[in-house]
Amino acid sequence: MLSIRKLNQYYGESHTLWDVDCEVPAQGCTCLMGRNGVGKTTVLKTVMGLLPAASGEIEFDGRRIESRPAEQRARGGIGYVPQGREIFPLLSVEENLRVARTSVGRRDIPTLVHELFPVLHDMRHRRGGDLSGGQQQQLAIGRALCLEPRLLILDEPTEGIQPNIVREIGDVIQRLNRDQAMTVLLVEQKLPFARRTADHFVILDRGRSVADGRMDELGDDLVQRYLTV
Amino acid sequence: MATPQSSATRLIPERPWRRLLHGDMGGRILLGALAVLIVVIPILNQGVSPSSPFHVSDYTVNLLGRYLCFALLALALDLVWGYAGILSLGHGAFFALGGYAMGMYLMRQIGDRGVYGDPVLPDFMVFLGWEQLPWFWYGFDQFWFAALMVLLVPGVFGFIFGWLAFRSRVTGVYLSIISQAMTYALMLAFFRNEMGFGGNNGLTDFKDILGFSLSDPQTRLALFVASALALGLAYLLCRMVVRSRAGRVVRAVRDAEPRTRSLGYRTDHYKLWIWTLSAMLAGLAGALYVPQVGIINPSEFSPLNSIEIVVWVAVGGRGTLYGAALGGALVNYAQTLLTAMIAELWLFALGGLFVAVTLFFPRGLVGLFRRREDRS
Amino acid sequence: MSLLDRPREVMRRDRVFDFMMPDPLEAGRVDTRHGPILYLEDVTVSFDGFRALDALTLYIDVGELRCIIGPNGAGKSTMMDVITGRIRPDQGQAWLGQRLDLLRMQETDISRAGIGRKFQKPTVFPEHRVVENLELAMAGPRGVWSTLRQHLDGESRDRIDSVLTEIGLQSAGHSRAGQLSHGQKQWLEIGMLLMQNPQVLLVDEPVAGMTHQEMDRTGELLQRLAGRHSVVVVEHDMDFVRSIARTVTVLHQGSVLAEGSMDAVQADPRVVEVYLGE
Amino acid sequence: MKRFARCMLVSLLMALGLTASPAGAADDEALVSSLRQLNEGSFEDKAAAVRTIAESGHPRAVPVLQALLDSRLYFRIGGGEIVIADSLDSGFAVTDPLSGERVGEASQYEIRRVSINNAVRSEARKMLALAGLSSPDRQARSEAVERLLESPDPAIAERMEGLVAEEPVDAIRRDMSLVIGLARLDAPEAAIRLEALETLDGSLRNRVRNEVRRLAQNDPDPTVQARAAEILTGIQERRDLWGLGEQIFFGLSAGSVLMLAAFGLAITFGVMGVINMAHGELIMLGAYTTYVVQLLMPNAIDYSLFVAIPAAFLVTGAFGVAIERGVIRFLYGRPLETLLATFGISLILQQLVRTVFSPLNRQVSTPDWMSGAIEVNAALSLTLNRLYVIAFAFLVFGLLLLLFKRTTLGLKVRAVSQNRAMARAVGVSSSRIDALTFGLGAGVAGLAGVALSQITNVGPNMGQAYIIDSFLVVVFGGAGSLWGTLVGGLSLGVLNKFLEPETGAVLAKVLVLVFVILFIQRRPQGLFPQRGRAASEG
Amino acid sequence: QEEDPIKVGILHSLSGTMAISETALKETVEMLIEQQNENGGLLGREIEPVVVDPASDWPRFAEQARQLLADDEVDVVFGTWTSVSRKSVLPVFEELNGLLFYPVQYEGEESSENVFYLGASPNQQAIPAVDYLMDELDVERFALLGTDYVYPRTTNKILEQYLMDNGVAEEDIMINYTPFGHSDWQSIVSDVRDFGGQGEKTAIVSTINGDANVPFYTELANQGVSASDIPVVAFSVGEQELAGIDTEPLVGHMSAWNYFMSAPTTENVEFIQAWHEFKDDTSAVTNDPMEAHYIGFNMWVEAVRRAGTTDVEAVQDAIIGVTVPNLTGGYATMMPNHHITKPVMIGEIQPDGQFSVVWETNGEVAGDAWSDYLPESSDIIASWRAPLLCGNYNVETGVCSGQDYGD
Ligand SMILES: Nc1ncnc2c1ncn2[C@@H]1O[C@H](COP(=O)(O)OP(=O)(O)OP(=O)(O)O)[C@@H](O)[C@H]1O
Ligand SMILES: Nc1ncnc2c1ncn2[C@@H]1O[C@H](COP(=O)(O)OP(=O)(O)OP(=O)(O)O)[C@@H](O)[C@H]1O
Ligand SMILES: NC(N)=O
Ligand SMILES: [Mg+2]
Ligand SMILES: [Mg+2]
Repeated sequence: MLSIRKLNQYYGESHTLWDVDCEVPAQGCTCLMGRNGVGKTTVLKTVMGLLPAASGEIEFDGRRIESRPAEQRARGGIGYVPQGREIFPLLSVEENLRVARTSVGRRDIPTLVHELFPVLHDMRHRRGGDLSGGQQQQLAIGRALCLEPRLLILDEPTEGIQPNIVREIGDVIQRLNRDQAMTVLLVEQKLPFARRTADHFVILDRGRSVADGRMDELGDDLVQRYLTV
Repeated sequence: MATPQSSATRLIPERPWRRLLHGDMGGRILLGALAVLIVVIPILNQGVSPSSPFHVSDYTVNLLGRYLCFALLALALDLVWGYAGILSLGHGAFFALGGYAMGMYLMRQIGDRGVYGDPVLPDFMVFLGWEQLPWFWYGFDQFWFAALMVLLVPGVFGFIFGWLAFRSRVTGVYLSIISQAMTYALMLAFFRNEMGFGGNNGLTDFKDILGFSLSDPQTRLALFVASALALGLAYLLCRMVVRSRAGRVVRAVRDAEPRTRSLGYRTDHYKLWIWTLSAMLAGLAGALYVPQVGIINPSEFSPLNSIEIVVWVAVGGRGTLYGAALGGALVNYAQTLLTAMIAELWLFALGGLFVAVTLFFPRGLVGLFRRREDRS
Repeated sequence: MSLLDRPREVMRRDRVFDFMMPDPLEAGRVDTRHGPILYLEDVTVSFDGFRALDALTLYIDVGELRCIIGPNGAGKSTMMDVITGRIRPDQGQAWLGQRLDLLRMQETDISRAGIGRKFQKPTVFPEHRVVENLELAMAGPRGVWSTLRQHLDGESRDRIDSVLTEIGLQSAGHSRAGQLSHGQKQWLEIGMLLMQNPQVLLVDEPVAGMTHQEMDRTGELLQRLAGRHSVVVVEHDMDFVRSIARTVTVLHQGSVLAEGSMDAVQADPRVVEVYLGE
Repeated sequence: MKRFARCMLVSLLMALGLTASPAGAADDEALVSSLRQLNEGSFEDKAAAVRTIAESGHPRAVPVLQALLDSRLYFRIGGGEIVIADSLDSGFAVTDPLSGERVGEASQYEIRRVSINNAVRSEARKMLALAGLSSPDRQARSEAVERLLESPDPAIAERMEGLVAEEPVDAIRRDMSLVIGLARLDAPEAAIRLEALETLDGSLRNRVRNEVRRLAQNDPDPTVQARAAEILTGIQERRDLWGLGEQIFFGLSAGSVLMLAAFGLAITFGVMGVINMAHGELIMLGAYTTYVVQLLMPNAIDYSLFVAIPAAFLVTGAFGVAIERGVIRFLYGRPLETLLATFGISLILQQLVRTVFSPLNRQVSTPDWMSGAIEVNAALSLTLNRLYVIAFAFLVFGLLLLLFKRTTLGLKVRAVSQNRAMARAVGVSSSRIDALTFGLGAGVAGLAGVALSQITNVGPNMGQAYIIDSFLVVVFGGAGSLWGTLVGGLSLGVLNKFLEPETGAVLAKVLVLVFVILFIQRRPQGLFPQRGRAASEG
Repeated sequence: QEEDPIKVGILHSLSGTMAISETALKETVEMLIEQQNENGGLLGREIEPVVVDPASDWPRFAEQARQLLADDEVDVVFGTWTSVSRKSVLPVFEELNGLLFYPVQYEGEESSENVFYLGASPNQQAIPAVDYLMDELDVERFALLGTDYVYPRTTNKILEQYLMDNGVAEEDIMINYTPFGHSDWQSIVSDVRDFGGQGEKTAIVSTINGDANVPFYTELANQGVSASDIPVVAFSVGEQELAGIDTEPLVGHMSAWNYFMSAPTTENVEFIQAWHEFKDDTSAVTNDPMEAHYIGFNMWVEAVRRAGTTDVEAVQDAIIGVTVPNLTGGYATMMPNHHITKPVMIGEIQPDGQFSVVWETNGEVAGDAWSDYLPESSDIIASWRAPLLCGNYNVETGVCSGQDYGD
């Protein structure tokens, strides 16, 4: 579904990603892992088109997309839940959802969103920025779902969300994988959640992809080596 | 003290008032250039015969002196805009207030040499049929008093405006626009003859300063040197301020005011303080400017003038003190050059320059020479 | 706007420049001889009719480590906003120790009186370097004049260095905070809180975005702080809460739903229903 | 003097009544000599000549006098022969005053206008008015009566008495009785004066008020004096009330200009956050577009505005898109630098207009349907151009509101301005939206320019005059709120107009500025602020 | 030395708010120079214009005056429009001893050795105009409307005094000032209508400047104030200002000037034709300040011829008494007070934007530097002829004061 090959990226002069390779199989959930600051978010932003790739290839659904603008990638089926929520603070909850919805030419809000996060319906007239942190996180996920993406990119989606909903999000990800053939690329620090939700993993270390495999292959040695300080 | 500290803490200067120019290449160049000017210009002006190609004419001295005043004004604006993030569209007002304070002194110096020969009243008052000097003109016959007022009037005015604005958390564009409204209101008010500042014509016809004739080349030279000194000292002062912890707080206010407040800093105090300081520097610039151009009138308050100051700073390089100073001098030099060379087309050139600078030198002209963020 | 309003506005207590006020707020002078350090009584906050806090009553003792949990939107962050003076409640009482009425104090004064906060969404000074962020947070006088003259002595430098090590950002000390990754910013926030050395620490979601091991480190850190300081932690990660919690308060719809030991709270069916899930 | 007027009047009325008879050669000769006198004599001679012409009964008398009033009467340099001339693209078309037939052309260096002054002009007007009194045309009669109201005398009153009964139009009849009443105020008998006073009660006219006041002050008869005083108070009270209405109208109209000028800025600055210093110049371009449109359709000035409005929107909108694409799009994320760049653009645009159109003001004509005023009554008339501008401002407001509320454009614009990167990540093409929005803001500025061309001068500096006020209005209203701009503009306009009579225009403006400064202290985010966590969190 | 061209500085704003008025003056001087060069130049030398743009910025006027005199070493400067710009350059001209020809009507109260005032002083424009209003139109009430700056203020002060001296009551004089570029005249026009609706014949005396005039006249027209109700006589509205207004509804309102484009003399027609050729535009208008430059330029040329040099002192000496034809059939003479003689005319606006002269003085009036109607200056005279050589000599006290930079 998505494959990243030899991706390099810079912030100004500092070289952040070094020849990153990453394969995201279709209809699965792949978890990108690594310590703080290794470049996980950077990879996701580059895939989304919010950061330019210095070199390398990004192939989505068989087509090269690294030179397409972000909005085309979004409309082409990539949904993105950023780290730090990035809600439109002065738009109401409903408007936050509708912005995304209009770019797929629809006005209604998918029922899934309200099913999953009833609070978004209750608070649809409240300004996005007024929501509590966790509510904003739910809104961010809901907004991405409004795009009905084929590839959903989630950057630490459970951050700040109450435990029962976190569990639900995990279930939904699996359901989406299964029922709607949605592919998921996830960044998650919390190992239990990652193990439960994802079926593949890719590990980054200091800007390089260092290991990948099926989730059940993720052993303690890898965790020890790459995921603890 | 040389404990094995991380290299990082060394970024914070130990004593902000020592080694002021540490790591400040631009500042060193600026001060060096000023020092050279102070020495060389008088020699080339007075010591070299007018026929020599090295002679610097009185006209040029005068022009340079004024560029220095503009540089000082730009420096003052950069302090609030570049460091505290307060975009003032009304700094011309402080400049003009300082100018008026000086103008009032110069006016009183005329004495009975005015057109109507009144020993006390300036010509325009005689003409308006006023019987006596308004109270706010008292004391301006004394230089020390006027010199004090040059700083105090803009300072107090800035303080009151800032006190009102910062206390009630007026920020961003709101502050910019009301500062513009302030200078606009002052302009209209000073246009009124009833205000007692000479109305539209303002104050002019100056003759002496401290007993020296203003048309004397030596006096002009002295004013030039005074402007250069003022700019140099102001630079050092600003440099000290921005290197101090207070300077860092001010920059924190610029970037994240609520967060600064939550750390326990009274951000309004900081803003008020730096705003007032900047207003006083602008007033000083105005005071040095007026004797060199021989007129101060309400159009100095015009909002357009204040916008131009912002443009100087942006062209020079916002957030670098020397860049702002450079911008103030250079843009004005460009204007002098262009208005004489291509009188009909100069606005195209100037406008084009502004557009080009923003597009191609996002950090202003000094961005050309500066690779990394300044190390203040 | 009547003419009278101007002078009235000028006289307003909560905004007046308090050059003249005596400053009882230096950290360490809070009177806690008689019981809790932080009292919230009957605090109600509403936004356009919606009650974010509904007659919330809460006491925090000196040296206590209190965990607060509760569903998204329960009002946990809003409670912190009230304590730090960001939001004025519609009714209720909030005191620091016996003498300081938080509701009559400005945000800055509350901070100087010894309440420090880590925000849920990390907020650092993006254009300042990491060390400068820490220096800004460092305890000490906050006035214009004193910061203007202040110099950084060796002791302060050591302190910055030790905090820098504590938060694992030694190598990033010179980078600008805006360039940090999300997790690194979280740590920097914690570091700033440490630099502030407040009596009461309000910590909103400290381990979001941290690995399991970092989480343990954070837990140890907070436990170390408790005792000398009072610590209030808001967190959704139950493993973390379990690892540090002594008393847990559950907030729901703006008021306390349950309070007690971790085990008791976890067993409470209401808490399970609204928060934990099966 | 009075007697003379009466004689003259009678003969004149007779003469005009005879216009049916064919003109003889002798009449022609008399007319020619009068015309010569019209050119060569002193102004007194000229006035006399006007009367002679009017009395001559010549069928061409009325057209010739009309031509004189319209400044179409010329003489040939050298010969002194009188002609009627109408200006052509170059030179003039010349008509013979006697026959009314076109006789050729002349250049501007060959003929000169017959010069008259206001006295001559008044005379001619009066003569034409008298002629119009019995005109079948209702408009002409109404104007004639109106005109005679200014100088009523017994002879005219007498004549009116004959006409008033036959007059079918109520309003004209009422005015006629006013003329009669006014003329009778000088009657020696107190009873007649009193009776005349009653017919004047209720009128709001200046002339009536002044005459009644004269009686109230020095009528020999105490009852007349008392009654006059009473009526005067009534008139005065009603006039004051209407005066208040007038002031509100002035305020609304000043306010609508402010808000119209500010709408574009409310979009580019308020919504997009671009400090657009070239906003004023975009307004100016809109005004110049109106000018060019009128140049292109000189014979259809009445319709030119309907062409100018879309044209100005498109032209300035295109400029806006060009500015956005060429410059501003590189500056997002550096909002303050847009100030620098747009300031540069504003200098360039100003000088461009100076170079292309000259530094002089350009003349934009007001279509007939927009000139003049609606007379609500004698004390309150609403100037039409202002009325249309008010309506236009509200129309633009309504359309913008619809656009922003009903289409997704508004939503997308706000999303882009709040978080550009994230907007793109949810599929909004930020570059398209930016260009569209800036173009829209610029286009609306252009619309303001069209409206302003109808009330103020069209010159290279006109933009400068509005930029500061526009920023002030947007900020006062609360950046980002169209409603704020509406309410802000209107209230500042009204405030200004209520202060002005007390303080004078200069101080009123200063006070309004001070008011805004103080107001912003109270409400640091304007009238319609953005509130909540989002707006305050760092 | 002989081949060097004679340099003429032109100091008029080509940008900013004053460009609207001043650009035509710059072009006038350029045209005059061109014509002079075609006729063989001056003293056998070519004349070269030096043009700068002070951009409507007063300090820049001073700067560029200095540049023209000190750097470019021009022999004479034609320039400035507003009084404040003149005041701002005055010290420079006195200090560097240059010659300035100032072409615009102004408030008087000034006479400098280095400046030649070609425009009308109040006694050459304002006073005759109100005389006309009082004598010919029987006006009894006066609304003095002006832009808030020194020229209108001074003129109105003089007029107020003059009207009161002539028995006009104080309540019959209304004075109102507006800011530069004032564009909303609704209330003021309405007030004036009220003021004029009290029965007595009323007139508006306008010293409204530049840009504010278009909206002012538009508002007059819209509120139906016609010349037969309340005539306006303006001192700053000429053909050029009218070019931007639809004059149809304004017919009959007046201006007082010393020149109108409609003057039917051969000199004038030639001047207009030359101007049209120069501008390559047959609709270009001429106006009073342009005539002033025409006169000033010719006077300077004549004085240089007489002196045989462009040397400042020599020209200053030679020019007093020089007489040249003006464009309206008379002659202009440079008086010892550096003002010139001018005819005063009242013109009424015509629908084509021209004026038709309805009244004119018998012969020329000499400009008065110091107004006789102001108590402060009634005792002051100016004469730049020996032995007085003083711009403000008080005949009472015998003291000459002020403006003594030169030496
Ligand atoms: N805007 C920026 N400018 C410069 N460097 C940056 C910028 N943003 C991130 N970096 C650097 O790039 C590296 C990778 O950052 P990134 O945000 O991708 O990390 P991450 O793996 O997502 O970490 P975390 O788990 O903390 O979210 C970090 O070292 C960070 O300091
Ligand atoms: N300014 C505001 N306007 C309207 N509603 C608000 C505002 N601030 C907070 N709220 C609402 O108040 C409630 C409490 O918010 P708060 O941030 O305190 O929740 P929280 O307990 O911290 O939740 P989380 O665990 O998700 O961070 C939420 O429902 C939020 O939407
Ligand atoms: N002199 C003038 N009109 O300012
Ligand atoms: Mg990350
Ligand atoms: Mg929260």
